[in-house]
Amino acid sequence: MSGGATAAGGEPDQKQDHGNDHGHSHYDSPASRRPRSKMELRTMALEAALVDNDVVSTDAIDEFVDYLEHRIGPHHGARVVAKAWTDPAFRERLLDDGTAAIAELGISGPEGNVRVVANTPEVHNMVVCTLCSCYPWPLLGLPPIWYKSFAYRSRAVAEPRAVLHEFGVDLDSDLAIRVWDSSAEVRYLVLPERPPGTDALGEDELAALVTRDSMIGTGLVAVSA
Amino acid sequence: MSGGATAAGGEPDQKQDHGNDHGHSHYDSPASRRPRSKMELRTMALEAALVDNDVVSTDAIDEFVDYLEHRIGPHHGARVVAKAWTDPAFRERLLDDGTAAIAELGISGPEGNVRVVANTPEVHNMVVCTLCSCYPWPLLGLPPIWYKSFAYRSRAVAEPRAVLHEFGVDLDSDLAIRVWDSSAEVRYLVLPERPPGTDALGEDELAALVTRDSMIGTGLVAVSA
Amino acid sequence: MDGIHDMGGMHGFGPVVTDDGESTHHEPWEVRAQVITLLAAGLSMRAAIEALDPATYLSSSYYERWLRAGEAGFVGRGIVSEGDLARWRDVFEHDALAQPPISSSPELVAMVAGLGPAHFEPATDARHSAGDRVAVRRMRPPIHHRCPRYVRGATGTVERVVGGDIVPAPPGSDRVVEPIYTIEFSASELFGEADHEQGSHTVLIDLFERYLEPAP
Amino acid sequence: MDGIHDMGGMHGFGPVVTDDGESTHHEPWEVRAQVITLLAAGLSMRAAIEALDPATYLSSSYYERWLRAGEAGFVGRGIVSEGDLARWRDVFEHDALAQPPISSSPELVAMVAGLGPAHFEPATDARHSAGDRVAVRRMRPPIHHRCPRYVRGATGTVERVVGGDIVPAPPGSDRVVEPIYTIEFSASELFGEADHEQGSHTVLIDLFERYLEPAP
Repeated sequence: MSGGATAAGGEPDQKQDHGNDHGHSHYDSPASRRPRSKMELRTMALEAALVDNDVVSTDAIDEFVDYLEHRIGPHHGARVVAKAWTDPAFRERLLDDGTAAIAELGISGPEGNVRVVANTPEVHNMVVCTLCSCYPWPLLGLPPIWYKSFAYRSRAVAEPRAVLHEFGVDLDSDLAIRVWDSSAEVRYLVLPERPPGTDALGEDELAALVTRDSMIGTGLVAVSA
Repeated sequence: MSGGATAAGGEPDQKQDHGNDHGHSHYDSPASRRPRSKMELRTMALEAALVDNDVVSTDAIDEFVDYLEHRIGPHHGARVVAKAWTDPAFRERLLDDGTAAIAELGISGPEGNVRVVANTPEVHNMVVCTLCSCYPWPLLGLPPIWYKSFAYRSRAVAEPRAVLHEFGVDLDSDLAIRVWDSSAEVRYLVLPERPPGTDALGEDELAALVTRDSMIGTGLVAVSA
Repeated sequence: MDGIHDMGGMHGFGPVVTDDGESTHHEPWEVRAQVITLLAAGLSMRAAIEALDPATYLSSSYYERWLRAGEAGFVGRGIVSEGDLARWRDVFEHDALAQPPISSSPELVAMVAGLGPAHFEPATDARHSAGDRVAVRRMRPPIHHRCPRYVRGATGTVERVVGGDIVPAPPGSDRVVEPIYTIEFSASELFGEADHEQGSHTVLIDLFERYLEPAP
Repeated sequence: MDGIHDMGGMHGFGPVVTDDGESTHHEPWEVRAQVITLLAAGLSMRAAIEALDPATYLSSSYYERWLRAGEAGFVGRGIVSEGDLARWRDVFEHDALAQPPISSSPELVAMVAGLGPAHFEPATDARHSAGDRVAVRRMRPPIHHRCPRYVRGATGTVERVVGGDIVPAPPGSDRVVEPIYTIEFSASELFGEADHEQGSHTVLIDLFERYLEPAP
């Protein structure tokens, strides 16, 4: 058994429905289906007051939101992984100095002081931030909701196998698991193992196989059937 | 500084108004000023369902509630303290086996396996239950709201002097403090120091000086001016 | 379980608000809720209260936690049904004169009247003695227990051998009696050198033998 | 501070719900709330989020915590007033067409565009080396820090000397740079022998030198 029985409640993020309709409007437009939520109104008010007081500027907010939502994401991490699979010298540089190696591919930015840890037949790596939500933005974008959940944050360091089982990953009991808790300014990326039977694939085809979860360590890379 | 700054919220118990109008009705009567609260309705429903299913009986509930609300309380503890102040042999028996000694005065009951710890000029004692709300019912009745608060439960073991300061008690820094965390079935009572200038007082007059807080260790016994 | 109830040493809960300092509860239903759940649960509600969702635990008042844990526990054990509770709530919500049914049980009244203090068995086989140095095991028990996190891994001194008592265990477990010890820890051992506290203190806590090991 | 945010190893939060597994947020305002508070706070919001009332922390969604901490922090520092916020909320509540005012700051845009990864300074004076056995101090820092409770008092091995970085400290404190180490702990050292886990694991965590002492 895992986290113990709970009665009622549940985590705020995990119990909501979400339409995931990220448009380009900053806030829901008046024409949108649902009325502005209380938290949306409060966000608008905070933005308005801070802009009004010249603490922040609209264009800087827009620039940062656009960067986070549209210019970074797991496709960057997947490119790095695919290159490491096909270029042994790059792989070596990547494991030695992640930040410098990803910069070779033009990948850099805030939350981008990166250490890459490689899965092997003997070792599986998995990343968590128990204290907040530290995550390698330039390589993976914003963290998924579950990564920021209390359930993942509390359990990953203590019972990684039970957590992995909930992701559909069941590892051999003799495989060593290393759980990396990102408590300082290093951000961790897992270099998953290259699946067998992919010798004929090129870098782009390989990158298409690499899932976000496999670079957090809650998934493995598989060849799609 | 004590428990760190907090923003918004606050503890549920600590932020409510409470009229403290404990009448003899089990629930607020229809004639009472305010409508039944949601939790009151739920309590009534739980009682009704459990009585209906023969799990509990009304008279047993009434008996237990009456015992807790009207037949125990700090006046029992005060009697014990006053006797210990005036009867050295009783004091010795009390510190040696609290449960047996209070039974001499006819005091006994659930949550009544008691150890009495004596304040001295060198040592101050203070009682908490960090995990829930353990408390010597037969001697002190039900615990006060603050004893069950998250603030008291979290801070008493780590920063007793800061907590005592909030109770208006400032102890010399060379006084040793012993904080008793009631984690098993022993219930702790503090035997406060007898205040000076009370040699002429009898047991009943002494008992009238003994406050509940002094028997928890968050107060001292003083002679009223 | 190492749940939200285990808050010894935590920051963030603010000052201790004593109000009038004397109140034990806010409203008449509260003690009744505690008594109802105590009686129906067979006098142990700790595990059920600790199993409340942590956000619910923190945002509920003390007696509300008893009520919620009682509802969840009794429904879970099939003693009452969600339907029973919903039906009765509806009754009381819509009829201001309605009261719960009244029943009598001399046996249950006698049981309540006969409740006495906990008794310990002799701790004849106690492994440690007063004065011994012991350490609290580092652990993370998934079941109900009485060993708070703030003493884990800390070294203290046996102040007293209390006696033998039944180790908390899930329903249906074998009855195991084990010695309990009062262990005294220095505050600096538990929490480091606290520059914000003027003067030192010790913490004394009663722990089952299984939570302890000889000091390293 | 040892607050509610420090939840590594705790029980009670249930299973990890992954939904579609890919969503990073629920609604469009959420990332914007994070960005607004990050920019206005000068890019560090951790201390403010940790200082939220614990019940609020647990009952708020992730981005709601950013918003609430931003509001409380900026009002506390006098950057905006409660009155400002109330007035604007009223505007947006009653006028479905209203939007926040629009402003431009080439300097701030350039700052955002120029944001890069954190850099470490050389850890020339590091007290420990890879392979050393070290223990995490038992402590209870009242200020913001990055040393979770689940490693306190535990003994581990230095896996790597990461570099020097600025020790977290309250605003106005002197800038202190100190070595950071990646420390590897066995799960059994941290959490005891967990009979419910099939197979062992280790936990690696980056800790400032001040959190460590030589192994006993």
